[in-house]
Amino acid sequence: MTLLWGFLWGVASVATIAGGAILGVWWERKVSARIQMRYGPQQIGPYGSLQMIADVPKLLFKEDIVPDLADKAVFKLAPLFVFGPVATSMVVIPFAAGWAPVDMSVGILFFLAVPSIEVIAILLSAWASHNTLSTIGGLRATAQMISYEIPRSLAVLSVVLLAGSLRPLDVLSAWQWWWAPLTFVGFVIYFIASIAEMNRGPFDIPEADSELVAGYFADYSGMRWASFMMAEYGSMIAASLFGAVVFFGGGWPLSGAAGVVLLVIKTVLIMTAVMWVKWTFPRPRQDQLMSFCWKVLTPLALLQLVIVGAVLPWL
Amino acid sequence: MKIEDLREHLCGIYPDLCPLFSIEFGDGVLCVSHERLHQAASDLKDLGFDRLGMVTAVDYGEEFELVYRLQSRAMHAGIFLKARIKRETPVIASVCDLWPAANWQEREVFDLFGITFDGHPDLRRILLTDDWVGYPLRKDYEDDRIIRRPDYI
Amino acid sequence: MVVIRKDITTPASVSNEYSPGVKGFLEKVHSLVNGLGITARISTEKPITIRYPAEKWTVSPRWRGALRLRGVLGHDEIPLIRDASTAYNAVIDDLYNGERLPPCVGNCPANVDARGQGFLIAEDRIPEAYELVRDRNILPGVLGRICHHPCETACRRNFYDEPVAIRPLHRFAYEEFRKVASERLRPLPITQEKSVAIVGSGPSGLTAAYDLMKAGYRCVMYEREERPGGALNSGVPAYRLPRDVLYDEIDGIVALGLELHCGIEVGKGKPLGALQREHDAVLLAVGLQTSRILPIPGAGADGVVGALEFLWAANHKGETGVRGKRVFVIGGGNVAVDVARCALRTGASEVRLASLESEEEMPAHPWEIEEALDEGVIATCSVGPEEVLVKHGAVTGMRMRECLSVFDETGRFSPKYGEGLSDFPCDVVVFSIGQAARLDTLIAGTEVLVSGRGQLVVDGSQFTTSTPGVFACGEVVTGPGSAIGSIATGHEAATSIIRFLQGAPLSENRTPRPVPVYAKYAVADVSSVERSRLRSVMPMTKPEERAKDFRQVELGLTHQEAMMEAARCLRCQSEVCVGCTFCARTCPDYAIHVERVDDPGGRCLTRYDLDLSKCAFCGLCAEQCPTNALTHTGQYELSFFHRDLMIFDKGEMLRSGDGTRATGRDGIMPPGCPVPRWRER
Amino acid sequence: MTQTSTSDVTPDTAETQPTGTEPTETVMETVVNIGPSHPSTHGVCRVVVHLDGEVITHCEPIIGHLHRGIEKMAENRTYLQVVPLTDRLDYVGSMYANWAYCRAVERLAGIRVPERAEYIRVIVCELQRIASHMMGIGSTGADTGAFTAFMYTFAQREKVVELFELLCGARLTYNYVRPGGVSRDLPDGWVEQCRAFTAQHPSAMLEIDDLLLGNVIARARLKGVGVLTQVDAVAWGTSGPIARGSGVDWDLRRDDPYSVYPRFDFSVPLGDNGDSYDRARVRVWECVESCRIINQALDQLEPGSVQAEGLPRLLAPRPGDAYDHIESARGSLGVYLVSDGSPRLYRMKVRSPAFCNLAVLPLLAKGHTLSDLVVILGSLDPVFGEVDR
Amino acid sequence: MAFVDDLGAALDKTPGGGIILTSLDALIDWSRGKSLWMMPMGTACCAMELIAASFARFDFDRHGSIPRPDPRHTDVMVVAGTITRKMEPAVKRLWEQMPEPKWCIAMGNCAVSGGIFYYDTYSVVRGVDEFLPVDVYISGCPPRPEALQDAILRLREKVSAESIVPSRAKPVKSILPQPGDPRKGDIAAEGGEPS
Repeated sequence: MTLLWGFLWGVASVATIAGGAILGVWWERKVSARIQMRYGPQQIGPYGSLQMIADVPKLLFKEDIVPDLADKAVFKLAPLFVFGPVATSMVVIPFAAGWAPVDMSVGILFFLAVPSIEVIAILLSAWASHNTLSTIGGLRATAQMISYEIPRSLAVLSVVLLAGSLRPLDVLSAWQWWWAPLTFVGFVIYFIASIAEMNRGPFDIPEADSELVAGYFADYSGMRWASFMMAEYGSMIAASLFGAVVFFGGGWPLSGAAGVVLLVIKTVLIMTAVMWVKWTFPRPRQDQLMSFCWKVLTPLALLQLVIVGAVLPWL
Repeated sequence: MKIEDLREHLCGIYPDLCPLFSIEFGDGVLCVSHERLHQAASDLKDLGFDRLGMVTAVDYGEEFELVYRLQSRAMHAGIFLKARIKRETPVIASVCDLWPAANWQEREVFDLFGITFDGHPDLRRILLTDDWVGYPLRKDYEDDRIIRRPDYI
Repeated sequence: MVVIRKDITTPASVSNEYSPGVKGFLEKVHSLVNGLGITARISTEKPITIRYPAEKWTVSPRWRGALRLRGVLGHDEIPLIRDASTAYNAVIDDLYNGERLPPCVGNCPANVDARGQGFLIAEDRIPEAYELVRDRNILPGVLGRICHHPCETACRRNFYDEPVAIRPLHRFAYEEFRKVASERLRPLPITQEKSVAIVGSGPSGLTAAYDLMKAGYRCVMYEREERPGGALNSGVPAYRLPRDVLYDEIDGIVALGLELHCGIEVGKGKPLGALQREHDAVLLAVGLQTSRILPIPGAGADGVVGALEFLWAANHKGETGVRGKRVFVIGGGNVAVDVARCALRTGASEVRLASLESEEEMPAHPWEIEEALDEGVIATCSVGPEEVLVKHGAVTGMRMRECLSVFDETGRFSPKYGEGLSDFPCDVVVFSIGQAARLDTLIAGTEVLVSGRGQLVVDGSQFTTSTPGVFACGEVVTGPGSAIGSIATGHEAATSIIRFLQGAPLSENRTPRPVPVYAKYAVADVSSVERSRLRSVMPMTKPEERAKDFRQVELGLTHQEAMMEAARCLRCQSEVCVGCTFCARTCPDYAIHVERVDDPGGRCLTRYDLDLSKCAFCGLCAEQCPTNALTHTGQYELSFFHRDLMIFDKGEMLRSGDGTRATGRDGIMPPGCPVPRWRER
Repeated sequence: MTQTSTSDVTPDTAETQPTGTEPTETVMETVVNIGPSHPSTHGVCRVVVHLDGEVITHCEPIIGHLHRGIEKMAENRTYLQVVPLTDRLDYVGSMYANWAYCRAVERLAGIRVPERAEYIRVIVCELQRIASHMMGIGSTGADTGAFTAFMYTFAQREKVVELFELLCGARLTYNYVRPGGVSRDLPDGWVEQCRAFTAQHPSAMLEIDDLLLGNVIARARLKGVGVLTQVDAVAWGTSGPIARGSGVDWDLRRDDPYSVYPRFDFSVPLGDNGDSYDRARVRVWECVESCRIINQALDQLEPGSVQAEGLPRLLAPRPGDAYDHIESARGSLGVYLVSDGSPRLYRMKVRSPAFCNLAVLPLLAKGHTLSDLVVILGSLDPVFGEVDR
Repeated sequence: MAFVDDLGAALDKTPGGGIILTSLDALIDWSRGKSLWMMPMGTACCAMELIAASFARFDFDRHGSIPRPDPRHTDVMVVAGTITRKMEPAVKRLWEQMPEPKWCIAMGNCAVSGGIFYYDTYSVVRGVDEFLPVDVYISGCPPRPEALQDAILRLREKVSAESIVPSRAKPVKSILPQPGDPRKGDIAAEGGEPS
C-alpha cells in the first residue's frame, strides 16, 4: 500500500516538476530579461508564459543524437538517473501541517541525501559522452556537489536541532517565527550551497558556457537534454520549497489551503532570488569555489550550529 | 624627437650607419644590406629603439624588401629599417632574439611571402593552413580559386 | 535612470585593491550587495527593447539601405531651361531650391543649359539644341568660340577625368543649325503695341532684343559702326572669331524680326531724346569705347596706343603699323593677350607682354596665355610701368618697376612696388589696362544722369537709369567683363523692360540668389582612364602656322566627335541614370553592372544589375553618382529565399523607396527603351 | 532510434576534439582544443591547450580562421575602394582602421585635411573607443559568467552606434573617414545628442564597473591572472590597454601626437600589476577620458569644410612608401602603404595591434587553469578581423 | 527524429491517418516555428549584429529565439560573417552536429556570396551555400538586427509549410518571392539589347 502511494506521489511529483520547470523556465526568462532591460518571451500566452509549450514539443520531435564513440547504453540511461532522484526527493516535503505526500521519519535526511545520487548520473553522462569538455564538466560537478553537501546539511541541522526531529512534518509543526532570524545565517548558507548543488549560476562552473560550452550535457540533444534542464529546474523548485518549509515555516502564519498558497509564494520568492543572484554575479573559479566551501561556508555553518546549540538549553 | 635630431644622434653613435639614413615622407629610413640587418637592428636596439612595431615585406619583382618599423619610447621617435634580398634566395636573419615581438610577425611574413628567417625558433605557417601551396602576397601568386575583378577603373 | 556622478577623476593607478582587515571584508560584502542593488534597480526600469515588427527602430535619414534608381535614361526626361526670363526664372528657381542645379548651369552667369544641350545633341536633335542654347545665350556660334567657359570649369566631369567640351558643342550646334537655318528662322509675331529702342548691337543688346521680341515687342536697334556686333566686332581678333560667323548669327536674329540700323550713332545723327519719344522704352547697351592710358612720363609720345584702338585697327584695317617693330603690351588680361597675338599677326618682330601680376595671378585665362606663349609671345610678370622712354618724340623703350604684390590681405587692388627697375627696348607701347565708356554725346540733351566719374547711374539689379523708360545693360553697367556676363545683364534688362512696359513692379519676386559655390577639382590623373572616356580633343592649327594670319585657330568638332562628346555629359543632378558607369567603377565589390546603348535617338540604359549579394552598402556609388539618380533607400529587411533573387535588375532598381522591405525580383518590369534607329533599319 | 542525417556524426562537438592522452615524462597530459567556434574566443580563434589536470602547461593559439586576404585585395583596388575594406579589419572599431589608412594615404599624397574634419575624426574615434571598450569590458563579464554586465555595456554601445548611424548611416562598417577628411558633415542636432551621451556615460560606466569589476568574485577571477610584466609588455610589442595595464606609459595620442590631440587635456590611465583586472580597468577609465576629450573637441569645433578641396576621383600619389599609426582601442594601429605612382595601391600592410597583443597569450596562460584561459584571452580583447586580416 | 519519421510514415499509410497527420503537422510546425533556437556561427562583423540582435534593444527572446552556444541544442544555424577555407571544415562539422530538423540562415553578404571578399581573394569561401543548405539569405554588410529578426520570421513561414511526411509539404506562403515563382523575372533585362 505504501509502495502504491509512494508510486502515485512519485508520479505527482514528476508532474509537478515538469509543470514547475515549464513555468520556471518562463519565469527565469522573464526575470533575466527584466534585469537585462529586455521584455523576454512575449508572443505565446499572456506575457509569453506559454513559451515552453512551443519549446517542449519541438524538443520532443528533435533528432536524438547519440555520438558514435559514446557508451550508448550509459549515454541513454544517464538522463533518467538525473531526473529520478530529484523527483523522488520531492515527495517528502510537507505542504501544510500534517500533510506531506510521504511522511517519513528521516525525511530531512532523505531530502538531503537522495538528490546526491544525481552526481552519479552526471558523472555517467559526462563520461559516456566521450568528450573532453564534458568530462571536465562532470568532474567539476562531482567535486562541487559532494563538497557542498556538507555546509548544506549543517545549515539544515540547526533547524533540526531546534525542532528536535528529522521528520519534516514535525519540523513544520514545531516551527516558531523567531527561528527565522536565529537561523538566518543558516538559510544564507543553505541558499548558497543549494545553488552550488543544482549547478546554477553563479556556481554553474560545470556547465559554464563560456568555458565548457555546456559541460556534461554538451552532447545531449532533444528531450534527453530537456530532462537535464528539467532536473535542474526541478531541483531548484525542490530546494526552494524545502528552504521555505524549513527556514520560513511553510505556510506560516496562515494554515490550510491559504498556507499552501503562501508557501508557493515564498518558494517563488526564493526561486526569484536564485535567479537574481545568477543574473547578477560572475562565476568564480573551481578552486575558489571549493575553498569558499571548506574555508568559509563550512565553518560558518558550524558556527550557526554552535549558536543554535547555545541557545537551545534556554528554550 | 625631431627627425633631424634623430639623425644627428644616430650619426654620433654609429657613424657607419649614417650614410644609409634618409628621410622619406617625414620618416627616418635606414636601408642596409641584408647581411648587416641583424647587426643594424641590434645597434638600433642599443640606441633606444625598444619596441618592434612591425615586420613586413614588399615584393618588388626581382627583390623583396624587408621593412622593420622600430619605435623608441624614450626618444619619442620611430624609424624604418629596410633590407633587400634576392627573390631566388629569400633568407634573412631573424630578429626574434632581440625582440620576441618578431616571433609572430616573422611567421606571418614567412607564411605570406615565403621568406625564411634564420634563427627563428618556430617558423611555421600562421594564417593559412599548414598544407597551403604558395605564398599569396607575392605578386606572381596564382590560384585557381581567385576570381579576378572586372578590369576597369 | 543612472545617477550622474560629478567630478570623476582618473586615479593614478587603476588597480583597485581592497583595504586590509575588517574594512576589506565589509567592502567585499558591500560589493555583492551593491551588485544586487544595481540589477534590482535596472529591473524596475522600463525595458529599452522595441517590439519588432510592430515597432521599428528609428532609421537615420542617412541610413545606407539597399540602393535604388530614381530614373533611367530612355525613360525619364530632364527639365530644359528655356524660359526667356533671366536668372529669376521658375525652372532655375526650382532646380536651385532642390539643390538640383547642375554645376555647369549654376556656374554660368547666364545659366545656359549646357546639360540640356548635351542631352539634345546626344539624341541627335541638334537644331533643337541650338535653339535651347540660344534662349539663354544669344550667340551660341560666337560664344562657342570666344567664351571663357565657366561651365567647363565647374563641370563635374572634372572630378572623374576631363570636363565635357561644352563650348565646342555650342559651336558645333551652330554649324549644324546653319544648314537648316532658313527653315527654322521665322520672324517672331509682334503681339504688343509698344516698341523698344536699343542702342548698341553688342551681345547684351542683342540678348535684350531677343527676349523682348519673344515677348512680342517691336525692337529697333541702332549701331554706330557699319557692321553690328559691338565689342565682338571691333575688339575680338578674327583668328578667334571669324566675322562671317558673327554677322551670320546676327542675321539670324534680324530674321527673327529685329530692325537693325547700322551706321547711326545715337546722340549725333539721332538724339536719344528722339528715341525716347518714338519708343516706349530705350535700352542703352553701348559698351565701353575707349582705352585707359596711364598718365606716366612719356605717355603722350608717338607710338603709345590704347588696346581698343589697336584692336579696332587690326580688325577693321587688318594693319596696325607694327610690321617689323617691337611691341610692348602692358597688362595681363585677356585683352592684352589678344593685342599681343594680333601684334604678332600683323608682323611685329617681337611681342612682350608685361603684367603687374605674377604668373599665377594673371587675370587672363591660362589657356589663352598658353596659346600666346606657344605662338612666341614673351611674358614678363610682376612688373609695373614706370616710364615710357622717349627719344625725339618716338618711343624707344619702356622702363618697368618691380612689383612685389598686387593685392593686399583683404584682396583689394593695391600694388606694392619694389626698388628694382628694368628697361625694355621697344618701338610701340600698347596700354591694355582697362576701358572706359564715352557717354557725353549719347546722353546730351536728356535727363539721364552720369556720375562724377563719368559712369551712368544705373541700378545694379534692375538695370534702370535715373530716367524712367531708359534702361542700360552690358559693360557700360558692369565695367569690363566677359561676353557671357554681358548677355546675362541683357536678360535682366529685358525682364525689367517687359515689366516696365506692362506696368508691373520691377523688383517683385526677383530675389537674387547667391551663386552656388562649386568644388574646384585638381587635375585628375587620366593615365589609367580608357581613351574612349576622355574629352574629344579640339583640333588646332600648329602654333607656327597660326601666328602668321587671322585664320581661325580652333577647327571645331566633327559630327561623330560631337555626338560622343555630348554622350559624355553626365546630366548632373537630373536624377536620371545616364549609365556613366562611375558607380560600377567605384564599387569596391564590383556589384554593379551597367550597360547602355549610345545610339542617336535610341540612347538608353539597357541594363543595370545590382548584385545585392555582393553590395557592401558602403555608399561610395551613391556619393559618386553625378545625377543623384542612385540613392539609398531606408530599406533594411533584406531576406531572400534564394541567392539568385538578390540580383536587382533595372526594373527592380526603380522600385519605390518607401517601406523597409526590399524584396527583389518581385515582378517589376524594367522600362523599355525608345527604339533605336538601327533597329528600324 | 537510428541516425538519419548525421551519418558521419563525429563523437564530440567541434569545440572539443577527442581527449588526446599523450604520456609525458611524469604526468598524463590532456590536450583540449578550444575553438575555432567557441563562445568566448571572441571570434574564430582556436586554442590548443595542454592540460595537467586543469592547469595549463602549454597553449598555442591557432589563428587565421578569418584570414580574408585584405592586404592582397587592396593591391587591386583604388585608394578610395580600400576604405570599405579597412572597415572590415577591426569590425568593433571600424573608424580606427579608416583613420589610420587615411592618414597613411594623406601622408603619401600630401593632402592637407581641414581642421573641422580633424576634430570630427577625433570625436568619432573617441566615441569608437568607447564603443569598442564597451565590447571589451562586456565580454570580460561574459567570460566570467556575468552576462548581465555585458548587456549593460552593450546598451551603452548601442547609444554610440546610434550616434554613428545618424552620422553616416551605418551601424558597424562606417566608411566615414576618407582620404582628405570625412565623408559627410555632422547632421543637425548631433552635437547635442553627443553631449547628452558623454554627460551620462561616465556615470553609467562606473556603475557597470561597480557591478562587474568591483565585485569580489570578479576580482578573485581577474586579479593575479595572466600577469604581463612591464619588460615583457615592451619586448613583445604589446600596445594599448594591454601595455598600459602593465604600467607601460605609452599612448600615441600623447607621446607621438597626431591630428589635433595636443590641444586636449587628458590623462592616460595605468595599471600596476599587469593582470587581467588591470587591463579591464584601464579600459574603464579610458572611456571616461574619452568622454573628456569628446567634450573638449565639441567645445572647440568650428564650422568649416570637412573635405580637402579638389581631390579627384582617382588618387595617384607619387611612388614611395609611407607609414602612419594611430592609437586605436586595441593599441597602436599602423598602416604601411607602398605606391608605384598608379591609381592602385602597390602594397598595403596593416600593423595590427590585436595580432601583436595576442602573441603573448601562451606566455600569460601558462600555469593557470582552463577557466582562466578564457579570461586572459578576453582581457587581451582580440578582434579576429584585425588579427587575421 | 526517426521516431517522428516512422510515426509520419505509419500515419500516412493508415486510412484516416491524414487528419491526425495534418493536426500533428500543425502542432509540430507551430512549435518549431515559435521556438527557433539559434546557433550563432558568428565569425566576423555580422557577429556583432548577431549579438546585438539578442541583446537589449532588439531582443530575440521575444520571438522565442534564443542563442545557444551548443550546436546540439539548436535549430537554426545563423552563419554571420566571412567563412574562410580554414574555417569551412569547422562550420561543416558544427552543422553536422546539429540535430534534425535544422535550418540555416546566411546572414550578411560574406556568408551569402563572399560579398566584398568575392573578387581577388584567395582564402574566402564564396557563400556558405557551397557546403550548407541555406534556407534564408540576408543581404547586408552587416544587416541590421531587424533584418535578422525579419529573416527568422520569414523562416517561420517556411517552417510552417513543412510536414513530417516530406510528400505532404505545402507551398510556402510568404510575402517574399520564391525561386521558380512566375513573378520572378528573367535575369536578362527586357527592352533593349546590349550593343
